[in-house]
Amino acid sequence: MNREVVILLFPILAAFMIPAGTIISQKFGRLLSPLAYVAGIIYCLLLMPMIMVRSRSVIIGNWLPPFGINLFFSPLTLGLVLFIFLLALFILLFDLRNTESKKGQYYLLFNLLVTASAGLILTGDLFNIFVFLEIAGIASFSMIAAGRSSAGGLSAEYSKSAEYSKSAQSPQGAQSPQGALKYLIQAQLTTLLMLGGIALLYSATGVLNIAFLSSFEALKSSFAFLTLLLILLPIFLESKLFPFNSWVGGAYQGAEPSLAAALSGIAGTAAALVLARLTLTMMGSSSAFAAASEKIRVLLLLLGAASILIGEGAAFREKNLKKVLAYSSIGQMGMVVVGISIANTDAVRGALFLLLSHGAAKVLLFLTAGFFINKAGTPFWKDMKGLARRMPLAGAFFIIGAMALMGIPLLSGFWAKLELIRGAVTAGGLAGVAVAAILLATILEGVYFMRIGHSLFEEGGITDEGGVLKEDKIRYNAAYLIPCLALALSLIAAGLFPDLINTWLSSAAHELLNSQTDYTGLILKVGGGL
Amino acid sequence: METMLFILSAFSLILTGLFGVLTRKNLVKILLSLNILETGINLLVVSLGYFKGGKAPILTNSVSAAQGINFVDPLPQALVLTSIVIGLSTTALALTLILKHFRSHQAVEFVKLEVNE
Amino acid sequence: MEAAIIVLGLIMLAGAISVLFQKSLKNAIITFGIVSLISALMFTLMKAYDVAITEASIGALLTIALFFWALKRLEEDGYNEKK
Amino acid sequence: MKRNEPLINLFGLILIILLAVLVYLALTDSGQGLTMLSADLEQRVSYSYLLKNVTAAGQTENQHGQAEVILGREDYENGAVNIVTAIVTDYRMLDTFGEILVLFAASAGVGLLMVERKRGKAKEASEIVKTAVPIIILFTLITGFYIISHGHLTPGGGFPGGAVIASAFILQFLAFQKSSRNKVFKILESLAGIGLLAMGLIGLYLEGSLFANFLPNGSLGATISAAGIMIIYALIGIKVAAELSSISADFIGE
Repeated sequence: MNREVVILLFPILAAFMIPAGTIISQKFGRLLSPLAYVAGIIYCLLLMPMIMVRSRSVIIGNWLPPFGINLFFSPLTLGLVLFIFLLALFILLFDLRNTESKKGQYYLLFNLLVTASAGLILTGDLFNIFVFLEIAGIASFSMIAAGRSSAGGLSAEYSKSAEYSKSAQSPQGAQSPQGALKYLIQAQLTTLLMLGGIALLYSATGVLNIAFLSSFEALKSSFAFLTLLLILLPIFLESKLFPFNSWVGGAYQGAEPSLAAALSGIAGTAAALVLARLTLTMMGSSSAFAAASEKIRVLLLLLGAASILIGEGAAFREKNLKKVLAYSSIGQMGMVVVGISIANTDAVRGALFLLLSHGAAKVLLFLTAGFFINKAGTPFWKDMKGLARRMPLAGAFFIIGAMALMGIPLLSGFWAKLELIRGAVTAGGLAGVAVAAILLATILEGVYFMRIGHSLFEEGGITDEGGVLKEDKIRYNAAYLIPCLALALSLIAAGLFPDLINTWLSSAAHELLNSQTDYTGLILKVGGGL
Repeated sequence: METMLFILSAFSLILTGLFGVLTRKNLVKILLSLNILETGINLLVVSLGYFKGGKAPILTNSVSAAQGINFVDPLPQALVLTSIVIGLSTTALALTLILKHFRSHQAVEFVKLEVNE
Repeated sequence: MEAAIIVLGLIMLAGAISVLFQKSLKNAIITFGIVSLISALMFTLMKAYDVAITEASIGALLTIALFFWALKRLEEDGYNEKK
Repeated sequence: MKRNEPLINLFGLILIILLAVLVYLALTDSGQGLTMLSADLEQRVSYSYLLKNVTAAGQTENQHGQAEVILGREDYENGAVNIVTAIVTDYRMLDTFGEILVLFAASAGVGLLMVERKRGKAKEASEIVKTAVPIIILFTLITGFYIISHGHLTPGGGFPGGAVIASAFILQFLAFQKSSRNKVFKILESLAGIGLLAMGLIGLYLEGSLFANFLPNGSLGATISAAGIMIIYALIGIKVAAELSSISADFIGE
């Protein structure tokens, strides 16, 4: 029985039930979706002991690879699916109380986004990656464009206030379709080119399965480089790598905080894993792409280092709190990409650790930022003076998330960056550039998060003007507290006891770096071969 | 030779579409260029499965006795079926976004938005 | 066969280029429809009948219809091509 | 912001020519190794689809020791004569399922985002249209069902068939300006989707993997054969028709 595959079906079933369900009640989607993830998480935990012992290639339709499509369940993939399901549950819990008017279709699309991300993590087939990328893309464009205003998730008071009508008159008030359109055009362009690359690769080898492709005889150097570049383009875009990240600002500004959290935490994690799967498992130890893999690695390293600096630099200058977080995402994903491109055990362990740490911290930060924006009625952090004084717990969450991103000792980001830098130093050579970029980025992050934190805890400020923040408005609700508390505690726990996920990290890095024994071998043994 | 001609015409469409996406500023034109690019990619994918003298991949009495050698490759065709439907979905969504964009900015071009404040 | 491919390919290329440079959106959409239909013809030449049917019904017909409905709505909202 | 059109065009042209040259060089490189089109049909996975010997069940050999497929023989892999259909609905069903999710997402997205129509109702259709349209709709529907139900034998199947059925509904919108059927479409969307999942799960329960074919294949080439594929294509057709109709209804407006 290949019953591991059921894990993908929980969110799909929820999505399928929503169109009919919304006829009964508009709340149907909002209430049903969290249940799907609770079920999914329980199922994940049930599978975990078995998968930790032995990875499994799960087939669809009883056709063995390379003839059919396979999903690969290993500690790495199942762990990441569990991670994104947890993040999805937290985000939905946050939405449960903090949004009044989201339609049923929004939750349908959210479920499809999570499904596609989980599918991207699990699948072992190139064309399947293309299909899942398209699902994730269409779901995210729609949800971004559905954002209610540029600030996203603003309170009712603010939308009536003078400041809002001023900004609504300037084009900024309704800019969400523009951000989504830019994202759509770029994403569509690159995914179409990816399809061309996949077809070229198929015409050279006759298979679409990643494991089979990697064990093929050698491709011509220039041909391999061309197809790999075409195939990697949309993944560069999704992981916000340097020349492909011009959509980030507009899209994240348009998105509501909970959606921004999902894009950064869930879709970003999936994109990074696909990048690792293609560049490490498919190109890594294989003969097929041997001629081009070195060039691609150098390209990745340089682009990663560039996006670290550009992302953190943009975040440094930004005044809109959500965009600060979005730009810092570019930098953090750059670090993950650098770790993947260096491809030694330490660097890959660091990259995976950073991926988890960044995902959790970003969701925490976006949810808290949404909370702040909602209370303060403004998207700009300079106008939030003294907000954290009135709400010390939320302020503490923000500081914990920011410190985890920076890599302050005793928080998860520290160990991640440490291992990453250790790996880069071991590799030597060009990786030195990456070390410099990471260190510089850490300083930049420190400065801008310090400024924001200082502003949040400053005396006076927002409470004095206009009375926007009434006494009864600062009460927390459980929908905000439970997810954020869980995320903050897990960041601290991973920082204090990094050994907790050591076993997982080791086996995950081992799988990515030793594809012959841990990935390709398993699938080839099950599949018949040509 | 025939395959090469098919591939060549596919590439010419792909490059035209790419040119359009890069240089047009009317959003509807950009979307049309993307559709041209998509048509080109679809042609490329199918032409990579074309073999000269190949038959349509449908088993009939006259061909099933032979060993199935002179068929064209059915797999790229299946992939293109998927790609066409995906193209329609994106086009529909993009047009909806363009309509929404026009409502808020009275323009079918990207407008330069004022930076914060 | 070769001649047919060359002629169809050239017509498609000319159509595609004229889509980009036409002033009127309506004409551009119609030209794109023609390009799409010729590509369906190309698919039949490549013995991809399934693809040809799908391209004709979904890729050409429905896509063009969507473009026209959207253009009509744009005009209702005050979009003017001559401006 | 002023744009210099000719300059941008020239720049784009140079860039495109550069790209074309680079791609040409990459594809015609004289180095060692595999390159575009270096896999013949025999070396591709499709060869086994065409011979229906992926699992070697029901396969026969002729006197030369080569695999042979005979029309009318029972219980070949999935019973579909049209190999493209066999790939779409069986060998690579997960892709098709994903494709349905894409269309599903697009229809939800269009429904979520479509702006209200400003102008009032369009003018009534004339009497002639009102009498002619139901007849046309009937024929369109019959064609659609034919295309869907013969997907395993002839070109066509769930997607074009669904589009044809949707075009019947579009005609109906255009002629009578009614889109009150939206609720029906939503329920159909949900039911067809859940039906597809149920097909997959029954396959998982009975045959041990998601979307495995658990129904008899019938004899190759018969009208009623390839039972699993027929049911899957029917469900896909319903779902596609419902989604395309609701997208169109959103575009046409009230």
